[in-house]
Amino acid sequence: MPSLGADMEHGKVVEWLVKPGDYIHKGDIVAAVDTDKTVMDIESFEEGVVAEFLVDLGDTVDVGTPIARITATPAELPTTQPAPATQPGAAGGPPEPGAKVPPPVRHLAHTLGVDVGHLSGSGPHGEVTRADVERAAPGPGTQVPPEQAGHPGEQAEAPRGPDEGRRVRSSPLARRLAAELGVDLSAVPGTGPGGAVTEEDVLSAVPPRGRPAKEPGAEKSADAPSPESRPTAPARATEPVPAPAPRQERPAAGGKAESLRQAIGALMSRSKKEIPHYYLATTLDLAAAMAWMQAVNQQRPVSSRLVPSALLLKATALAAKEVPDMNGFFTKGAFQPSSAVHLGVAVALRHGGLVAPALHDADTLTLDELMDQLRDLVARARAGRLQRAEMADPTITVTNLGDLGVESVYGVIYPPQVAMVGFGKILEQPWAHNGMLGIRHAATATLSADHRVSDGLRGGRFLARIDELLQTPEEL
Amino acid sequence: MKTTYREAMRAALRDAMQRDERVFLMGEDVGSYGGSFAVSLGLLEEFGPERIRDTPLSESGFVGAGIGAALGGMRPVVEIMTVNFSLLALDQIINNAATLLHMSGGQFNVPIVIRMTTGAGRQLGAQHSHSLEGWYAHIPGLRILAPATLADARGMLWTALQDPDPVLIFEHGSLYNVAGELDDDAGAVDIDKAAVVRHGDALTLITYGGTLPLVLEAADLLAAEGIEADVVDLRTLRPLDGQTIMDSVARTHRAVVVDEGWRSGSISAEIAARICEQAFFDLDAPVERVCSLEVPVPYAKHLEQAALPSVERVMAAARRAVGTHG
Amino acid sequence: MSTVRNQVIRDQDHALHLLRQMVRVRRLEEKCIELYSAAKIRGFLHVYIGEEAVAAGVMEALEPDDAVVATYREHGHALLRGVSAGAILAEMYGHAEGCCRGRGGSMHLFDADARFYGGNAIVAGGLPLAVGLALADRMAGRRRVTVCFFGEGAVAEGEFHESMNLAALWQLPVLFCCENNLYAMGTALGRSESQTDIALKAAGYEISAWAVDGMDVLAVEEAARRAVDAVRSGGGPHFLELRTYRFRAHSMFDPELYREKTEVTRWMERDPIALLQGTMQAAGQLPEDTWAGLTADVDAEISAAVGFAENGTPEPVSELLRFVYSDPPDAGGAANPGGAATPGGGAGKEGAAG
Amino acid sequence: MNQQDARRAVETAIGKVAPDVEPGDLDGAARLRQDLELDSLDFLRLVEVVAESTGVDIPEADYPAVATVDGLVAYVAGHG
Repeated sequence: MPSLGADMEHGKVVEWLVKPGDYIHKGDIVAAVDTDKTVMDIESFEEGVVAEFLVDLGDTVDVGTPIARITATPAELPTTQPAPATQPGAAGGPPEPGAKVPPPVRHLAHTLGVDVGHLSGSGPHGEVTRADVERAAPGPGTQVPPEQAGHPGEQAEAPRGPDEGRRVRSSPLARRLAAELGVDLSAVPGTGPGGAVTEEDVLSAVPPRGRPAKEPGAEKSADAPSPESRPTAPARATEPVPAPAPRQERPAAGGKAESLRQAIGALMSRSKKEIPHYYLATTLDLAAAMAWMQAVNQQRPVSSRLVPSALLLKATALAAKEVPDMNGFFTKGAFQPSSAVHLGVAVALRHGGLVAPALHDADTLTLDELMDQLRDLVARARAGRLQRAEMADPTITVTNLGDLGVESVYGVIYPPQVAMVGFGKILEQPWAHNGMLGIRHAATATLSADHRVSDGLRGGRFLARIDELLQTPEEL
Repeated sequence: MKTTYREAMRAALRDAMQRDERVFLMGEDVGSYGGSFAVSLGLLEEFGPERIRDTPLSESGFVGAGIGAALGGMRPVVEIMTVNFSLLALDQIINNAATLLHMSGGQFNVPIVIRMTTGAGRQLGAQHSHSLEGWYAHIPGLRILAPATLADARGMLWTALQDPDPVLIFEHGSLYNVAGELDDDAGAVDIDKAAVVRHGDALTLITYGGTLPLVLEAADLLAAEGIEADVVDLRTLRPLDGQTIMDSVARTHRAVVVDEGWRSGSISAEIAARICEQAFFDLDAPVERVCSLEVPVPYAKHLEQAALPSVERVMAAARRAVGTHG
Repeated sequence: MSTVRNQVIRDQDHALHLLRQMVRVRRLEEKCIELYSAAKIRGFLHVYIGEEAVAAGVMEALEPDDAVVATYREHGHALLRGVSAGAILAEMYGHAEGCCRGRGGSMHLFDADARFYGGNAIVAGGLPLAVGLALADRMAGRRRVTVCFFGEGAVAEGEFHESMNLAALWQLPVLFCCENNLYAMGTALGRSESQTDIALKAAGYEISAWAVDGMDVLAVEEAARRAVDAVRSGGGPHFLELRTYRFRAHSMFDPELYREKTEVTRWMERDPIALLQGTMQAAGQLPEDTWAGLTADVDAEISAAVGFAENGTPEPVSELLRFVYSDPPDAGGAANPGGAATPGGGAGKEGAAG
Repeated sequence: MNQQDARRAVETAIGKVAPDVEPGDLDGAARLRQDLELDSLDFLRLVEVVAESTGVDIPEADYPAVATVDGLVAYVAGHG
């Protein structure tokens, strides 16, 4: 479905101008599409035989959705079933987390203070409707403030009369002085406009001993904060650290988590069907790594401490760079190695479900950069705010279930990737080293790899390389 | 030496054209007629018709041509007779002059100066009495100047001509005849800063261009009532010199903005907003604004004066700001 | 397939060059449509398919440091004036490698080296600029020409009248090229102009003008050479009405309800590329492998340009406020001159948009 | 720092890192890693929040002592 205009989000095929089996050339008109504004002819940019239609007449689909399949030669007529979704969240695949919210509804939600991110829409395709937003709006009391139209010709709106009770009317300066001088504003008679308490009123309410000397002439009020530190806005608490998005209760049925579950299920079963997995495991000697990390962490503030998985991820990324058979995509029957290492990190979502967004160019990141990006990525993954690129292009993925006490995990490869590394729990293991028995930190590392692309020798080489890299943690 | 605002501006033009042969003046009746406000009187005889170029009544055409000439390496000074006629050239000013540098990714800047007369108070009726400099101050890519004093009338033009980007100079019609003293060697002045032209601690009076004289008069009358006012002459409306404004308000805790534009969406609205954003905790009273009443400027003198900012309205606002016991 | 007047083409290499230029524009525009449908290009897109002979012919008559002012349908003019296809596509991708660093887009292509004063998206907005550029040349005594392209729709704008009058009044070295493609978006010429003979309008300003078959690149080139030489030698402004036709919609989102499909197919029979091909083949100047080689070269150029655009990088948002004002002469990156951190930004605490 | 303040600080810190956990019914013996499903990044975040709110810095060596809610509360009370 071509994009025919910047504001076109979806379209509906209303007429096919070709039929399966037809041979079409670049530029031929193949269908008529109804957009929100008008019906337009659309042309093909491909040449070949129309194999089959992928949408029915009248189906409204998003821009970019494949609507017909064209194969190179007439010989390849349709045998395989419709093109499966390639990646969770990829265009055309199952609906992305976060239901669709048309602009006017988003605007209404904004005015009513409703966070649409967590609304499940009752409209077509899970689209959020006005009714959904109104139902979710907090308490009846908050009606939308009427737009104060400046009354034409009205020269100066009369300041509102004093509102009795509750709030003491006072100037900002008076409030600040009262706070600084410990004066209770409500006890101060106001002589300002509308009975507001002014600086003068506060000063006269302070017993002489406490009043700051008021030098004559251009006195820079000593107690006022120096101009440089003049807050640009009423002093706000520093931005609170963004806690992970407020959580829904565990959704009973349907809703976003459910569709995510289905998407992962479909992907895993397809992976198992198509990819001939082979599995390897080894024990990583983490003595050097853990010692180095704990030493480094001691001289660091809490906020920049490292966690073991940062070292494991960096070692994996470096190893993937050196063993290209592990890093890339297997598509259209062939393996394309990737020059870049985009390391997918499996993140378990709080209320169930799993996503594996990518740390881009992980092999080039310093440990500190990797640490920062990891924390940001995990936070955004859990808040459902991942960008499409991060979801779409990891070249190899790592799953780390060590925290939950699992010793070894054999992952299922995420198509179209060709390898999945699993790290288990870091334990203190008995260890024989040139005849002496000792206790050492260690963990099991596993590899699931695609036998169409690599074999045990390359896989073993890859795992061994991870272990070697971890022996010199300072170089990670 | 004794001179007037008009002669100071003429001296600025002559000085610029003598120092840089790329500079030329273009506009309606700037040549043989000597300028509709007689600013360019005598320059045609001195510099000739190529550089003192009368134009047909084609504001969009000759303003666009000025922009093209600036692109072509000249330093044009385009005179639009009054801001009222500049409405016919808005597209060239906003969509070309102000925007070409950014659209072209930094390749083409437009070193043009556009001068126009502005303001009311001379019974010229609604179509000839607009004050729209506040509009132009809304446009990123333009610099907006409002010379109110003889020194600025003499000194702003040369600095503006050195600026690689478009500069609009608004000259209030009632200032041309203002006479006063000016140093013989008066020359280029800065065009980035506002100026505190009177000192006082009771409140800050903020204004620019044609309303400066009446604000100074109001300040003197207020002093007689024991209210000493700081008076800030903005000089530039874009960029606004926030530092000077905030320093003064931090000291006086009260502000009155005087602006001949209509109140809604005027430059005074922008200034009041910034004071509330940046000096909120220094305010001891709401920011007051004295603007033109929101009515097409009437012809009859008593009606026109009632519509425009006046000394009395400035004093009333000042008293409100300072509080009744003032 | 009718051929261009069957006059023997004097110089085969030159004819091949003209053919190549037109095919370059055609392939670039076809690729733009494809990229637009794939949502790689956004905003408005106006393609030049069908009018290639006009740009190809006129550009042949120009010197390197002449100036060109065009409209929002300017991909072809930019390409043939020397802006690389890669820089054009990268610009439409909104990338930093674009000729305007992603700030202009399809409708605002500019290039200082080629003195290409760009896409102007306000109809007739470019005419006064061209007059001004010519005024500067005249005042500085330079023998340069400024060519100004615009559609017949611009003729209805006041700025057309004002610019033509100024150019004639001051005898400025500007060549006005009106690309009359019969439709101003959806309004046929007959429904917008009382006098539809555009060249005749120019006579009203004492500007010499000719109407030219805008589908015949050789005719366009010949007329353009004559006009440019006259302008360059002080003959004052000149005017060409190039009668041409656009085979595609006004822009990407135009269902073309305002014209008959038969009219389009009738004009396509005089496709400027096919016309020149026919003439050269009739004169035995276009063997099959030459044509194949030419199209292969052009396809390679276009796919390289797509690669260049695809690998482009987004302009960093930290550069957003650059070029609102010129960088001050000393500091490289400071966003703007003057004390205030950002003009209109007041004390430096918040950006201009703050 | 007394036991009661320490408990309140720990509960708010846990609330920030794992908002889905009801502070009210936090069982003292609950293990932070396994029962509250805090992974290594969450745990680091918890240590950071506790350090910010109470000034008590928990070195890695002491992580085992703060494996449970009560363990953490006691540690904070002891070092507050």
